[in-house]
Amino acid sequence: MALPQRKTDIGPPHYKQFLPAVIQKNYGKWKYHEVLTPGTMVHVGESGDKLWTVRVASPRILSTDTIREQCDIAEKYCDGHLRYTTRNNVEFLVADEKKLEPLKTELKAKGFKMGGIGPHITNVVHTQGWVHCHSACTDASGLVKAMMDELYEYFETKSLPNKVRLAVACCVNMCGAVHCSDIAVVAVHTKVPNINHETFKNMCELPTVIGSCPTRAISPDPAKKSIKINADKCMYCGNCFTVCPPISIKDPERDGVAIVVGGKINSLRTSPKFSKLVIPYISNEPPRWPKVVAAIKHIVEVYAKNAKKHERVGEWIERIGWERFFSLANIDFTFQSIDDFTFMRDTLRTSATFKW
Amino acid sequence: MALPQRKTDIGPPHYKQFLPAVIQKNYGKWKYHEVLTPGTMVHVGESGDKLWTVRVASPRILSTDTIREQCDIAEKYCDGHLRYTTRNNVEFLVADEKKLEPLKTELKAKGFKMGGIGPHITNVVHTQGWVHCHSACTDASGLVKAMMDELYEYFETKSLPNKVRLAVACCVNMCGAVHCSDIAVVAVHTKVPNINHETFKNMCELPTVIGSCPTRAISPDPAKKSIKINADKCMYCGNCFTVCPPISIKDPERDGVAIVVGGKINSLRTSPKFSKLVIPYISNEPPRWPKVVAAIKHIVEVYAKNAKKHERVGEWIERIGWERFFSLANIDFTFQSIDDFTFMRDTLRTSATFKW
Amino acid sequence: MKKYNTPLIDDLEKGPWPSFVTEMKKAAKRSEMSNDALGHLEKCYSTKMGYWKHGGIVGVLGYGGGVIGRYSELGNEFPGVAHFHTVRLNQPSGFFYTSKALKEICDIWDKYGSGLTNVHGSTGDLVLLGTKTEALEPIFAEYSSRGWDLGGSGSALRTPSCCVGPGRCEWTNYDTLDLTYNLTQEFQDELHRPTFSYKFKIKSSGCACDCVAAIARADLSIIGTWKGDIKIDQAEVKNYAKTMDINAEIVNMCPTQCMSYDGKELKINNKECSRCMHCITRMTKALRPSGERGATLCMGSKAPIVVGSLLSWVIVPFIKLEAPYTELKDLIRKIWDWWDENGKPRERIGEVIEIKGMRSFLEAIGVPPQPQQIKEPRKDPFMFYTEEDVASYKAKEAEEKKTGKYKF
Amino acid sequence: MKKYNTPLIDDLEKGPWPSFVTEMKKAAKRSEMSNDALGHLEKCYSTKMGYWKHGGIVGVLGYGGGVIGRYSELGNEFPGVAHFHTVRLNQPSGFFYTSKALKEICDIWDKYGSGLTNVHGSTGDLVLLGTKTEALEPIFAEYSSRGWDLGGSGSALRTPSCCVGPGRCEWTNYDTLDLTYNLTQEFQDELHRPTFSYKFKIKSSGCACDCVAAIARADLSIIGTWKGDIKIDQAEVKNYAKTMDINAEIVNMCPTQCMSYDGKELKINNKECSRCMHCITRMTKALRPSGERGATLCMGSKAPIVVGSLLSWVIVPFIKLEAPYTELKDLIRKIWDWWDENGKPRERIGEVIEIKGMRSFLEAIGVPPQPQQIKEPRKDPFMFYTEEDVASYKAKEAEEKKTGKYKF
Ligand code: SRM
Ligand code: SRM
Ligand code: SRM
Ligand code: SRM
Ligand code: SF4
Ligand code: SF4
Ligand code: SF4
Ligand code: SF4
Ligand code: SF4
Ligand code: SF4
Ligand code: SF4
Ligand code: SF4
Repeated sequence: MALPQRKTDIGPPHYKQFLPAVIQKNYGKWKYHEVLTPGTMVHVGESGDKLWTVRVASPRILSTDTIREQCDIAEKYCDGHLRYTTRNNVEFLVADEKKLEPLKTELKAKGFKMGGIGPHITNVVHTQGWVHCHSACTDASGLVKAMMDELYEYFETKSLPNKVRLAVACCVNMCGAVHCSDIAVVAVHTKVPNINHETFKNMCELPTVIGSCPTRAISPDPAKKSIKINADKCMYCGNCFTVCPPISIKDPERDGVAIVVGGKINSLRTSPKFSKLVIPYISNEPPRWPKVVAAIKHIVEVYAKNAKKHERVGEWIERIGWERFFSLANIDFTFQSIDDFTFMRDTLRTSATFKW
Repeated sequence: MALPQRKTDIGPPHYKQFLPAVIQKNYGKWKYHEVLTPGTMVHVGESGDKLWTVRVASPRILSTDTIREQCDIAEKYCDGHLRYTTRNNVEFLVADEKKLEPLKTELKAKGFKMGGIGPHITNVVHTQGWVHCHSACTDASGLVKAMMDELYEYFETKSLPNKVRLAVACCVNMCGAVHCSDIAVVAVHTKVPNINHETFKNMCELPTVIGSCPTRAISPDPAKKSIKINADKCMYCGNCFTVCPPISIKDPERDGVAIVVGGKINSLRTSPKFSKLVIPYISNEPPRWPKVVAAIKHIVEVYAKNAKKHERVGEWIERIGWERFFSLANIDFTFQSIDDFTFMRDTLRTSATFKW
Repeated sequence: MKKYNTPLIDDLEKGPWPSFVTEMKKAAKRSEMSNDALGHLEKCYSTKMGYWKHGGIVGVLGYGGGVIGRYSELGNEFPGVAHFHTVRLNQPSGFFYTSKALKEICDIWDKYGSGLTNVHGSTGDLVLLGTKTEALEPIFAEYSSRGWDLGGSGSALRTPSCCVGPGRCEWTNYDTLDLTYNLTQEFQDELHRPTFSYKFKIKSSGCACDCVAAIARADLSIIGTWKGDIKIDQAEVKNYAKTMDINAEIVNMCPTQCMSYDGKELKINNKECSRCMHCITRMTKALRPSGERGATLCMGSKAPIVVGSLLSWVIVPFIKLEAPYTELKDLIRKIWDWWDENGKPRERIGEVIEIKGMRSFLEAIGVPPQPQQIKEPRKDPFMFYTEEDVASYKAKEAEEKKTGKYKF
Repeated sequence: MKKYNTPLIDDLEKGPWPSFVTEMKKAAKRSEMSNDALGHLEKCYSTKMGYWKHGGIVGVLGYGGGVIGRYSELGNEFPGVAHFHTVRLNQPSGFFYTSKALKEICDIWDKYGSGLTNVHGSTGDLVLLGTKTEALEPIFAEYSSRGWDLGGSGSALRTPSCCVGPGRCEWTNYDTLDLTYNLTQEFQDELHRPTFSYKFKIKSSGCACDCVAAIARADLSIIGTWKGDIKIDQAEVKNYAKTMDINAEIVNMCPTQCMSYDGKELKINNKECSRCMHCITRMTKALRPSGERGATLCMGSKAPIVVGSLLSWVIVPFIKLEAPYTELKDLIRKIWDWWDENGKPRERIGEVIEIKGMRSFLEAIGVPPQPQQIKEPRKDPFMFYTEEDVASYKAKEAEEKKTGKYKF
């Protein structure tokens, strides 16, 4: 079976061929939209044309079987048109109002979950984890599944003051916009890496390894033709491990996750914000990470109870003050929450005004 | 004439001996105060006792003659009691209401200037300048005199939305709380220092000089047994000059002053703030620095016209945005205002929201 | 096919949220690789540790990226994942597909790979999850011959990505889909052949909602905006007033406090509006931007490794974005040139700007200083002045002496 | 006495603001030194340059500070300022004087020095401006025998200073005058004999108005505060309402939005008040703090040299301050011990905390972590964990497994 002729540098196909007719017609001329249910919305063009969207949850890891199933549904109700969102949900694009309810019925029957539009929890931005990445110190997909099972009502029905964007990063490289999420989980190491001095000299470049360390914890060990790590300076970021395979940092009993909150991407009301550390460590507990899930649910609930309408998690916390967040959420305040890295100056309090 | 016996480590005299009787009696038991005029206020004790204060401007450089004159007045109206403020004004402390008006009359007759209490401009915090400091790259006292002559009405009569704290620093060491003033002048160098290589080797320690440079612009010049300065990295801070006399940085035609605005000390309403650079350079023009004075007056006027009551300069600017401050005040925005030092990350804009 | 006992991950098939384990099991039914991936993952779960090795360099001829090499330490125990490389397919703008196209993608993938995908990866690619080295060339031939190309990886331009924009959104200020397509085509060489100091990401959002999270995770973040007034339909305002407390929810939440509502009429002092989008998003039928459209260009965001996360910084407050986007493309080329000259390996552009200073960067790309680029001016009085700077201040002062009027 | 022609500085005798030139001229009438200082200053004005040399080491026996040595490069031209050292007299708390004491100070100064002073220096000292080396010992004998001592200079404790506090202010939360006196007496050795890495300043304000600017320019900034409610006198509120728009000026400017006023009654949700002092200062007859009084200790502020200005950071959210202030004194000693162990020469304590981390510092002085110490938690996920930290998290988790209840 001969292979077809390869081409290079053709780039992606032009998007236009994938747009449904109603979009081609109303392209760039939408007038407004209405959210009908947490899983459906309608966009209305200046022409008066309407486009219904049904959003369906996705585990992001999709088998070709499931993709084909989605395609079959799109063919039946959407003239074969569908899209995925920037948070990896799938969206069925319906031009014909009559097909909307039947589509929803079929989706429901097939076990697809609709939701995530409006002030809800939508899909969790996450990364490879143990499924594919060498750097992972937890599993992202498993954490997401465990979290969303528990938070599911906020996807499908229950409203919140505003959107709550969740994310999981399986190491501090933080692939995804984890660092600006309302609530996110980031996996952390807690021990100084081990060095295989035997293989070091053949496999790693000394200056690269030394240069990789943000805290200058690494210095040459000329006797061993290798390096040594100053344990007092190492903050277990793993960057040396990334650039040099003989350095190993994984440790099943010590690896764990931290929880950061209060980040935001958009510029509505307040500027984009980084997420900030509130729980420094929870042990890795596959397959369901019960404490992590409980902590996130707890924070969502405290937010739901206390924030004003339209306030994002970070906006609410900045209004009440971080000291109040810690007391309201009854979270222990630890030394890890006090910045001692790049942003230290910004984050220490420089006024005698705060709440008891 | 024999000298009296010296004593050591006795510390300052106990303040109590200098307190007027009404203060001794009402010490720590004041109930409220009222500002009567920009130069007078009255404090009322829980006991009902009253203490009038008359505040008088001071050039801070005082001759013993003037101090004696102040003493004579204090003796006449205040049982010999007077104090100076943290901003170097003199305050006459009057226990007997009958003496208040006569005191004011005499002060006026003698040319003393009353004012500075409440939402006014009070004395300018400043430093030694050419009068006494080797590091000075302008004269502080002269600048203050020129400024306050021009702004005088704001001291004596004219109200502002809130206090406006002015300061002058004669070099970037910034003795005084210049860095947190509503409007301040700071003298700056603009040229790389010259090194006297002949005297360097005898007078300076190489590691100290190299270590003094915040931007690592200095490296050894082994041939000359001296140092060299990388002109691209030098930001003319003068710290090398401070630690090593053979380094000279003064340059009459290039030294000048910069204007910073928006700082604040107290925690009322908003947290303390650093002042920020808005005008990077004005030539040194003794004896009256006309452009500096005009710039400060201009900023005061724009503030007076636009700020809400109780808003400090920095609070007003933060409400309207720095871009709006620059347009309202019609001040050129230069590269110097863009931070490229320690606080750069904090100060660059990280959202697409701003005003045209 | 060996059947693994996977009690831990089986637990993740329970519960309402769709299960990735179920997906893996579906794929495992037809693919030995996916089957071994299941066993391999169960092992990770039971030992609480990963077993993938550092990536090796694999790829397709003539390209330096698009494939992430991946090998397991446990290749003997799980031979199906001894090699388990991912292939990044460059997604179409806005993630729009037809079923026909998607099914074709699936068919090829089932033939050569694990049958598992990520739709999509965080950067935006359609990620094909797990194949062997020898399959890479065939995979590329099959896809490219059908109009699909690889995305970016390594020290190269990464696959640009965007929000749905004009495809389905009333707020977009430029054509995010077209721009993304156009830039991707323009920079094919930079995308496929890593010659940069490190990765470079471009993301485009049509407005300040930033639905593609550009400001946080793209070296070049393009955020749509406008220059005119917000047009108000007072009749629609009245409708909203029936179900919404306009003062509490809109007026009081306006960050610039430039709105007012007296129960009858909503007013906006447009001059003071910062275009944050809050009011517009909550009253989309009543409020609409008008006037000139374009975008703000921001630069430098990245994840926290190594010296802390960055959000992108405003560099060009306003640029018009219309095909063929010549101004933007020229600017991007200048940006890369400067980065190339100044960046060391593994230094993202934001980090290089931090080291070299915003001035050096802006001057190189020909952008003047503007207060919109900063949140606030510098605090410390340590400033660089060029000879030209001082000369120009002096010239200004000389001029002032003549005119008798100061220009600050 | 040589008469200098001083046209430039003469100009500064004009205008309403009191003139320092006039002061110099007054002093010049009786002092050759001051006369030369005038000529010297005119020279600076005409050449736009200073002529003072780097300070030399001069002082009085047994002390390492209190005098700033100063010499002119133009000693030949202006012999009166060839030596022109300043003497720092430690001011009394709150800058209170009697005319008797001040006149005595003047008499001695006229005898040995220039007759010029700074009342006061920025740190707080009464600065005697300009004398010769040989006069230093006599000056010290004269002053010290009359109860006055020198202030600080060099790498030592600097003269502590404070706001007027209980002397004339209704808002003070502790006795600023007494504390300053008491600490100055306690630490005489540290004040007079420089053994620190660099200077150390202590400033005490009775409340958040911070009238001595402690937060910006003291290594240890002591800011008074309280723990109880703000007591409201509603009758006085009504009085204020006659001349003040209470909602605009007070309620809407409250940073925590914990106040409300319906035209009749002013309410404060004290639990959410951050004690910023705005409302109290604007309605001093109506509002008064109550309950426990004390201070917040903040640490580390300094001027911008070398790596940027610092404002002091909250380290102890609340401390009671009552004589003999044992807790505070012990704390200060621990702070100095830690600084001594960790600081390099010319490193202020704030800089050392920045280098070594707040944790190392707080642990050394025995203060636990508290959210009041920070504006916001860390952003980047790079954290140090001690073995004990991890052990304690693990112990907590074990406990949770038993109780079935999580403690976050
Ligand atoms: C489909 C999608 C764009 C795409 O190209 O795929 C999208 C679509 C819409 N977004 Fe979005 N946003 C999408 C990701 C985002 C992101 C990016 C992210 O989460 O990673 C953000 C920034 C999040 C952040 O700030 O942290 C985002 C922040 C917003 C906001 C601002 C919300 C706020 O008030 O903070 C709005 C305005 C609103 O909700 O009224 C918005 C509004 C909208 C509207 C109403 C725009 C419109 O008129 O069509 C769309 C439906 C809203 C909804 O889902 O509630 N979209 N939106 C993305 C859906 C992701 C998903 O599957 O759930
Ligand atoms: C006398 C003095 C204290 C001393 O120990 O010497 C003092 C005395 C008073 N201050 Fe002050 N402050 C004094 C320096 C300061 C400083 C320090 C400085 O400027 O370097 C500050 C911080 C300035 C800043 O924030 O940048 C200061 C910020 C305040 C404030 C806060 C103003 C605001 O709203 O931002 C108040 C409250 C007020 O004005 O109602 C205040 C209030 C007061 C009161 C009303 C307190 C009282 O009840 O007695 C006193 C008279 C007010 C006045 O002058 O308007 N005092 N006050 C200082 C007078 C300096 C002078 O000669 O003008
Ligand atoms: C696949 C993907 C995660 C995902 O599950 O979606 C991913 C996976 C990896 N990322 Fe990433 N990154 C992915 C998007 C991101 C993003 C988000 C984005 O692009 O929008 C970020 C944050 C934004 C940024 O670029 O800073 C991100 C920040 C990193 C970093 C930190 C870079 C930095 O400068 O801070 C690294 C470390 C590195 O480059 O060595 C990294 C490195 C890696 C490596 C290559 C680690 C390695 O050395 O092997 C991961 C390969 C995993 C694997 O075996 O499959 N990945 N990575 C994403 C790419 C899919 C795609 O092409 O669509
Ligand atoms: C006299 C005084 C200015 C004044 O006119 O009031 C002063 C004068 C000098 N200061 Fe200062 N400082 C004075 C208060 C300050 C303050 C304000 C304060 O203490 O509240 C500051 C800012 C706060 C701080 O400490 O950071 C201050 C920050 C500096 C610095 C920068 C220190 C730093 O760590 O950033 C230097 C540079 C140095 O130490 O080498 C400095 C150095 C100097 C020297 C010693 C420069 C030198 O090497 O000769 C000046 C001697 C001038 C002279 O010949 O008389 N002076 N200096 C103040 C002391 C008078 C007094 O004892 O009452
Ligand atoms: S976050 Fe870390 S472990 Fe997870 S995919 Fe990215 S690099 Fe790999
Ligand atoms: S883990 Fe990070 S901090 Fe520790 S030695 Fe490696 S690079 Fe340095
Ligand atoms: S600011 Fe500079 S020049 Fe002025 S007194 Fe202080 S050290 Fe001297
Ligand atoms: S003036 Fe400052 S920046 Fe320039 S060489 Fe000297 S210490 Fe370095
Ligand atoms: S970023 Fe703006 S234009 Fe793009 S989809 Fe979101 S709301 Fe619409
Ligand atoms: S877009 Fe934002 S700033 Fe502008 S009027 Fe609306 S809420 Fe206010
Ligand atoms: S700081 Fe507070 S207590 Fe001290 S004088 Fe000022 S207002 Fe009064
Ligand atoms: S002290 Fe400040 S925070 Fe407290 S009620 Fe008054 S204004 Fe509000």
